[in-house]
Amino acid sequence: MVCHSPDQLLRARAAVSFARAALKAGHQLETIFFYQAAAAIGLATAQISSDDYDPRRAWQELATEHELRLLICVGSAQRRGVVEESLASGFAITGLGQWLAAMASADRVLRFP
Amino acid sequence: MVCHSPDQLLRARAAVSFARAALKAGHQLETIFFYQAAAAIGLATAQISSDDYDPRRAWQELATEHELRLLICVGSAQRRGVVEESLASGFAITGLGQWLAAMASADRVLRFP
Amino acid sequence: MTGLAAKPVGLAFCRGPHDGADARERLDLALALAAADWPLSLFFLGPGVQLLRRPAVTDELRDFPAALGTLVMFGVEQIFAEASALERYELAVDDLRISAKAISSAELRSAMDELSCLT
Amino acid sequence: MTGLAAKPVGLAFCRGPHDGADARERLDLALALAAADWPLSLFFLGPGVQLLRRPAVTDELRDFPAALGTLVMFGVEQIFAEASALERYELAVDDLRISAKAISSAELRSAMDELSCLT
Amino acid sequence: MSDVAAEAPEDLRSTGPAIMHWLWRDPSADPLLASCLATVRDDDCVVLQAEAALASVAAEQWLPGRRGRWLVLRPDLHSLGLQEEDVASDIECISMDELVSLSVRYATQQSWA
Amino acid sequence: MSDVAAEAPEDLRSTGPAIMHWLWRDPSADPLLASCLATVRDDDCVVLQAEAALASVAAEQWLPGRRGRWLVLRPDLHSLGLQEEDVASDIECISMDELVSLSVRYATQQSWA
Repeated sequence: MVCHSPDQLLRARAAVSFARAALKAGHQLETIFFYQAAAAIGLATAQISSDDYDPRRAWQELATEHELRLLICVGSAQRRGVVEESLASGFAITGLGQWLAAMASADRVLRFP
Repeated sequence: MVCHSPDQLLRARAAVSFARAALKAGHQLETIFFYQAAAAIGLATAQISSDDYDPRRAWQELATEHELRLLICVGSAQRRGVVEESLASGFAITGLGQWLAAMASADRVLRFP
Repeated sequence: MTGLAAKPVGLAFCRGPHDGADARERLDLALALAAADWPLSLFFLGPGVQLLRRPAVTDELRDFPAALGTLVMFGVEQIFAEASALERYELAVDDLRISAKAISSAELRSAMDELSCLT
Repeated sequence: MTGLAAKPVGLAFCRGPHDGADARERLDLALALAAADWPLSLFFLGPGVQLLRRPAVTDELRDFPAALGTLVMFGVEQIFAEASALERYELAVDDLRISAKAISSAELRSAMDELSCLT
Repeated sequence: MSDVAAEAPEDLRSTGPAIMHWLWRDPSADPLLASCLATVRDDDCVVLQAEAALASVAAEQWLPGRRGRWLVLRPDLHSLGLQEEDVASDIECISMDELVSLSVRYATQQSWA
Repeated sequence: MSDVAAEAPEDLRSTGPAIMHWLWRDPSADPLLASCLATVRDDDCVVLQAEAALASVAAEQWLPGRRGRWLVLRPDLHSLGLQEEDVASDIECISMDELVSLSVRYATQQSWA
């Protein structure tokens, strides 16, 4: 569960590279759930300076390589203007029920605030 | 100059009600400049819970009553996915040059972080 | 490793009521878990204890008491507030909006030990 | 009341380099003012002094030195860093990325007195 | 270089204009609180805005050795669940209208946020 | 109720599992630092993530009387302009891969953010 805003670059990189390292170590990772300010990571209309670390692209690349689901909580998305039309590719909007289901089947849940 | 995020409700109300009180006291107020996280206040696609204080509507109402200009800095807007298509009515996107011009003609500038 | 469902989930509220949407969105999470009958413990830590302050007048900005009341209605009983934070913000246990147990750091740690995760 | 342009504008950097986009966007503001030849004083206060830390290796996340260097090129000379904050973050004046004057609280206050506004 | 706490009050007998300081953050998470306290002069004014209003309650703890005139806004108190009786006796509770008329008396405003 | 600073270490001799604590905020703006320090047991582990990595430098000042195993990530250090030599001698500098393999050894993870 990722909760930080897209402009908190240290936190964003920590989440992406933890996920990448966990997959490399053979751990199973199926769902990344974007909650609170992290919903804005899935905003296609946000322009990121080409010099800066880009959390949106970093997640998209990791998701493509490892068939991860990038799920944005619908409540968080609505508050921040993330709608189907402005959704970045690779991301999907979903309800908290999906998060509960992921919790029920997971051994552990990690939050990246 | 308004810089806080739309979900910082205490700060948002402080800025709106200071502006309202200043106008009531006869001060001249022409431009509200939205910078940094405050750019997202002008996002039409963001849904605000009907029970919560709504900074976007509060500014729109004040602007209509007193012919204020609500200007969002283009750099802040681009970072946060605020584009012409998702811009709330009453707001306009502008460059920092407009802010410099407002600075040059103003007696004082107040920042609401 | 055992599944998460074996033990209660802990949710920690660490931010004040108007410091962004954090408190509001964590309450939504708590409500979703409680509605699904997931065993749940709530912790109010640091500035988060302010969420428990009983308001003198109704707040026009955002209405928290309703959501907190619903959690109690859903049967969430494990509600803890950090004693040192209550003191720092001059809050008495009797003045809280919902009934919470004031706990020391040692008690907080013991409560953490019972959880499958704390988030 | 006199116009703002009569005296220098003060810009205060109070957040760390990666604590959101604050530092980056305030640098943009400083660059716009400096490019318009507006008299300008920069203050690095509290966690903001970290912006002045000379990096050991180039940061892959975001490149601040370029923007800070441009400000110096534009002729901005009034650059102050809070002495107590430098101490708290273990920064020596000689180790800073750009030349800044370490100032006490009393000197900070005197510097503030010279400004049309500090924001 | 002198430490904030070691600063002697007489160092601040400047001949410059009085300043209105605006504090914005919850005192327990405000790294600038000490910096602000150390620059306040007897003829200055400090406004505890938004979350900073909490500092008006356990004021001896948060704001030791304060100088100048201290203010807190009633709407902020109410939204934080506080009453005027909770506020330290040397901190004034005011309305937004009063803040506007006070603020024009100060040539410089400084936001600590 | 006992104060954080007055807490005797022996109170924490619990029989429960060890916890991995994740700290995320700049130590000067972290109201939860004392809360975390007071709950750490000798067999626990604390990771100074993102801005919290700054606490590894003036560690005596920020983290007095710490117990347990303390870690900081090399990428965070580098992005904050720090080097391994700057870090307190009892705090280990590790890679993300090492963090992943360590984290599975702890049954519970706690984010202080």
